[in-house]
Amino acid sequence: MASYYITIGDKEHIVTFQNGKAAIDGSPFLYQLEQLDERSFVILIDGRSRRLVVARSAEGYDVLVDGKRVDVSVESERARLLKQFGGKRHAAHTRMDIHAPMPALVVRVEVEVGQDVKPGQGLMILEAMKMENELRAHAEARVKEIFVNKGQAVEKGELLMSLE
Amino acid sequence: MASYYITIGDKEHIVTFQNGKAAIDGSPFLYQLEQLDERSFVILIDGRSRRLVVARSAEGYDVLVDGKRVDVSVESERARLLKQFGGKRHAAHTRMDIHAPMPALVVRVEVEVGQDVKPGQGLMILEAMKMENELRAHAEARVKEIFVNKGQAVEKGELLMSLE
Amino acid sequence: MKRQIKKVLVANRGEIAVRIIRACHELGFEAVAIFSEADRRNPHVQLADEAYCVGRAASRESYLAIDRIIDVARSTAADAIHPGYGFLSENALFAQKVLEAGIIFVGPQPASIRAMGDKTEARKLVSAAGVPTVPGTPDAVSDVHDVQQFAESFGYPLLIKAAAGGGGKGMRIVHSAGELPSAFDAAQSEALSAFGDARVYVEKYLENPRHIEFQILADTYGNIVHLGERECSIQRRHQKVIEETPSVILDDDLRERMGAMAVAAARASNYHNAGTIECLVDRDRHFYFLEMNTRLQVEHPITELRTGIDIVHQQLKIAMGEKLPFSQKDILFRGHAIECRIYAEDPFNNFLPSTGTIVHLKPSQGNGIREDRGVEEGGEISVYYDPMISKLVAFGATRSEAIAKMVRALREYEILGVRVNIPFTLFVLKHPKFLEGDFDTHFVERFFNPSHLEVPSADEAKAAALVTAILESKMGQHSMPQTNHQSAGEWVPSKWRTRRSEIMR
Amino acid sequence: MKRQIKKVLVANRGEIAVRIIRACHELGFEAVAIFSEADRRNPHVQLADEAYCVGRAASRESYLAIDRIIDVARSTAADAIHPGYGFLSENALFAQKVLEAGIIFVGPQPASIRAMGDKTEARKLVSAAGVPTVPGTPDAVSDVHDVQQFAESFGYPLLIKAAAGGGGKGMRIVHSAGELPSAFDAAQSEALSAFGDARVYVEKYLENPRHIEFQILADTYGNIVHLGERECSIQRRHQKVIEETPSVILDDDLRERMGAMAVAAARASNYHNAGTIECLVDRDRHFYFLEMNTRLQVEHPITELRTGIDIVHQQLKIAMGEKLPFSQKDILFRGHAIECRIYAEDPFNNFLPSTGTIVHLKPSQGNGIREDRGVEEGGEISVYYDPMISKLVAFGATRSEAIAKMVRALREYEILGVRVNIPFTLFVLKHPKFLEGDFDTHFVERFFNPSHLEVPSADEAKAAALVTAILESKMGQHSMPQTNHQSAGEWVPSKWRTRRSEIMR
Repeated sequence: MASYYITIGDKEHIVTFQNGKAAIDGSPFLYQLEQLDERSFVILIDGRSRRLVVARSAEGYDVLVDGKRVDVSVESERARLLKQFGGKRHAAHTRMDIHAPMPALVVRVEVEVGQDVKPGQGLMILEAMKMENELRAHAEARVKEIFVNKGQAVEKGELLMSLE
Repeated sequence: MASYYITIGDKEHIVTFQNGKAAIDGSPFLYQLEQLDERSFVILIDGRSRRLVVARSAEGYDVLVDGKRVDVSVESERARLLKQFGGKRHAAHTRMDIHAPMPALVVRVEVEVGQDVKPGQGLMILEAMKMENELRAHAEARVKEIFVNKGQAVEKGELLMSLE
Repeated sequence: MKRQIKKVLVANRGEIAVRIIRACHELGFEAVAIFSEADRRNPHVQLADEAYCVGRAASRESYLAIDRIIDVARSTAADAIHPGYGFLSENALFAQKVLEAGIIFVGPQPASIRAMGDKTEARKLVSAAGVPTVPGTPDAVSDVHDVQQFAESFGYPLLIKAAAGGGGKGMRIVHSAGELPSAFDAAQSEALSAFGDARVYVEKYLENPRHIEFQILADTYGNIVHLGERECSIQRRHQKVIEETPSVILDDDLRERMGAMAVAAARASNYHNAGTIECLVDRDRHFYFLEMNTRLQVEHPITELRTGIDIVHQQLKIAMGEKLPFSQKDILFRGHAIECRIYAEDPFNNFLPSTGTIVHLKPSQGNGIREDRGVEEGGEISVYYDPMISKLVAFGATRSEAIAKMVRALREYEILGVRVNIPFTLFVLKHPKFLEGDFDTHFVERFFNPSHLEVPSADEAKAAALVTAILESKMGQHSMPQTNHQSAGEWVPSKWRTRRSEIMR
Repeated sequence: MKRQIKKVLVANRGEIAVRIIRACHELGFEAVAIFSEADRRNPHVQLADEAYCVGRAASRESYLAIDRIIDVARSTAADAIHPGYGFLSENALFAQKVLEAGIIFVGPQPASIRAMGDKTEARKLVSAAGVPTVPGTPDAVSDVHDVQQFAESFGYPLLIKAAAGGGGKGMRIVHSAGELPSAFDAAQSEALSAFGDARVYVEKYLENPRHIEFQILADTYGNIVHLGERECSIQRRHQKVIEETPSVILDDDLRERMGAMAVAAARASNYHNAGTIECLVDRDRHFYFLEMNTRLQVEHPITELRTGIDIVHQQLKIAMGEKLPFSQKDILFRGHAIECRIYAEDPFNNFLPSTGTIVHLKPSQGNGIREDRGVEEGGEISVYYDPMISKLVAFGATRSEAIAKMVRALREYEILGVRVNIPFTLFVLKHPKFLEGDFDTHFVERFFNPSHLEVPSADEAKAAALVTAILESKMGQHSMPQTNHQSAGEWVPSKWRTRRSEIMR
């Protein structure tokens, strides 16, 4: 038997496969699945027809179900066990890096190195796609380092600032 | 230098690549090529923009150039040399097999084994997609063997008859 | 009587099933699809809310399996069945059984289907209502002597037609007495094998006629309107290829008279729902009732674009017992619309049907362009069903604007994997006689020759040569999708282009 | 003076370049595309007959590079330039230089662009022609004291606007005297950075107005017609999202009066070609001229569907010196049309702009649906240009039919790779206030909350769970295309959905 822990929104589903049969959250599930191309599927469950399109994303899968988009993250049973034993390691992070969410122009840096910031406080304004967007702190922190200047063009993912 | 013999319709073109430059039929050719996906391209030649879509076919490539379809067959210089030496072998064929061009129903067999047929003479009528289509001889020949009967459903590529 | 629909079973496949499912969703109804084993991946299955397999690929084991289809409707609690066109759409027994199951049939009453289904009876019926018909035998004939007698009165040429069917099956034109016996036999046997009914009837054959039809809508309260004509003279082997509305040969007066005729013909059969009255119009602009199609027509979109009325919406509303929301004078005709049917057939090669996987499909878009399609990239064109891939429709303020938009859209349309008739439709749309509006049902046989088809220019060929050479040199050949279009290269080893046309007609 | 066009340079990109190239092809003209280095793979390059790179990705180095663009037109012997919308379309200097190069500018004369480009001058001009305007400062102001003086006469709220620009840049609403100084400074600095011109003007701010605009066409012989109104009140951050025609608040009388106003405004600037008069309409259905856009408008397709007139065709014909082929009374308004602009932004997440590769795009089709799009599957949504992916347009015989078709089409539309605002447009189209027609430009801020957005049902989520589990178990993960949508997961290690909305506004 193989089990997968699937998280969609704030709900977790357990999908199990055993002897060629599938169950979701313990209820057996009959389906007919046709793969249409590398990412598109049509699935019939109790006669209900649904189109799904699936792409990998950083967190798992980016899925369209009958046109509605959901983020899906999947963990196999094995991965979950490994994580339960080793998961504490990640919690110790204290430094937080702020990266550019998209290629953009730095319009203004609103803080200085060493400054204490509160949750919601503006850190930097970026302009992308003709719109200004403010990056804000989500927790109390101190500005450790600022890597960019006003007027600078930054690439997606570029490190802008680190907090601690 | 690499040369390719490209046949399109009844014209043959020679494309050569040397030192990163291309020439067609001896004339050098400047181009910018962008591949859009696994089969689609946009090419700029002297500012003219063309969209091409390319798929492999039995004979070479099935190509759309600005929406117009052409069959393209390609031979490398090496393949052509090999063929010139060994090409005679194929000419000796005297037997000719007639295969079904598509899944179809045999409506009528118009000839018998041993019968002599002339170019253009009907051999067999197949029905496919609600339409009847006649297979005809393209050269003088004798019917050697018939593998199907009236009323029989045949698969694409199935051997129907051999002539000699 | 009003009766709300909540769920519609669509007893069809392909583009028309997709068309109807969309209309259902727009009206807030759920849609149930049925499919054959060959169609389980098809768009109509994907788009429906529910989908059920009703049998094997062959139509008579699936899309014609009356009891199985009604069973699905019952078990899914569908309150209506829309039959589309073809398949069971003009089968009175099916309509009857649907009604007996307590389900709404989106179409006319079985009696109307029956009345119009027998061509001979239909002519009698509408004649009695004052509708002009082509001179013909009043009843079906089974003896060649009856035909000879008819010929003595009306002369040759004659047309022999199956009493039961349509689409060119069991149809023969007879130009002289000598041809008659063999043509009569052939028509009878073709009618028998196609429809299980050998009866044929005979009529005066009009030379150089135009095929013009009128769309009507009739509610269940006796209100009947026509939505104008469709010019369907561009046919190949009795198969319509290009339709347009309005027709260049109709003026307002003739349109009004033919429209009144269409409404009278519908009224004569106590008709409900959408229907089409097909007519022939001769050189002197006399018109003759040919038959009535008691269903949605393939080419209905051009009427939708010219009138702004969604015919499938109206069908479903009429079926719910709603009154038509407009009268004849409310219908605003505007502009010009053309449809090209894109078939999987090779115009360079005697229109050889082409089957296989569509490895690439990039449709056209843009102002005035509508496409109705029931197959997608990766889909199969199989031998089991109609080879129509798409209906491309163009609207323009004028005929020339509509033609220009259609030509542009056809040039942008890309399909690889099967051969399609797009070059043929371009040939028609650019032909001077078509542009002048001077054509009849013989246009294709009279003017078409494959040598007129457009082929790539020398520069386009060079671009293809360059790109394929680059592919050979750089990419290897493994990542390219391969077409499985059947070419004659598999039958004969060389010179296949020439030979293919010799071998296959 | 008549002058035949043979070749048109399209000085734009994206969907509007595609739209114009298609119109050129339909009229038998060749089309020359220009492109930036970021756009060499884009549809407008593929569709054009010729295409030339004019510079780097940043607009000012490519699509705004006046001299380079005119050089391309000269060297390709283009006899006309169509500027589309945005970029150089309302740049009088560009139009002037095009004319000086002996090339036809498909648009109004430079003097008309100039007259309407300065909002203050434009108001004076149309006021003199009897067109009502919103009370405002007659001239641009540079001193906050002038604004305070204006406020003393007309009261708050006030609107401060950049004299040179549009699109919400340099725009501030001031509700009280206390807010004025900082708002005035901010508007000036934004205007300066956006348009190189710090001048602003001030006007009475109408509360709860509707934004309604009129499309006009004017030939070079003094014939001017209007093609009816467009209701554009559904905006977010001053950006139009959904437009429709007709507006539910216009009756025939008001339409006629506003149409006459639009024609008068165009005539006041000696206007040629297509233009749009934007108005505000208050609760009492008083209307006020806001500005005139001296170019093709993004939302022109809804007018084309309601009138059957191809506006881009008419633009090109007017530019060739042809007379309008219709007068006001020939224009048949019919049905209802709606446009939804599909933007790459995440409505679940404060409309965060979304960039990346479109890994999957399956558009909608069907009766009444038109799509204008300038990017395809595999294309990039980059930071350099407008994030509009598509304009989806629906036509119906009635408003409710048009809305139903649009909802159906939006539900069928599939995009993966970037987040799009489709759920937001569905929210609007299903909102009771929208359905009643009871809304104004504040609709979005008043009624929208991400919690109203539709999310997959429990059954849909289960289907997604099942399919992804099957993929994990059977397929491995290597063959799946990967989205490179930027999610906040790359900034903060966990709980990214919540945090993203905190971090980014």
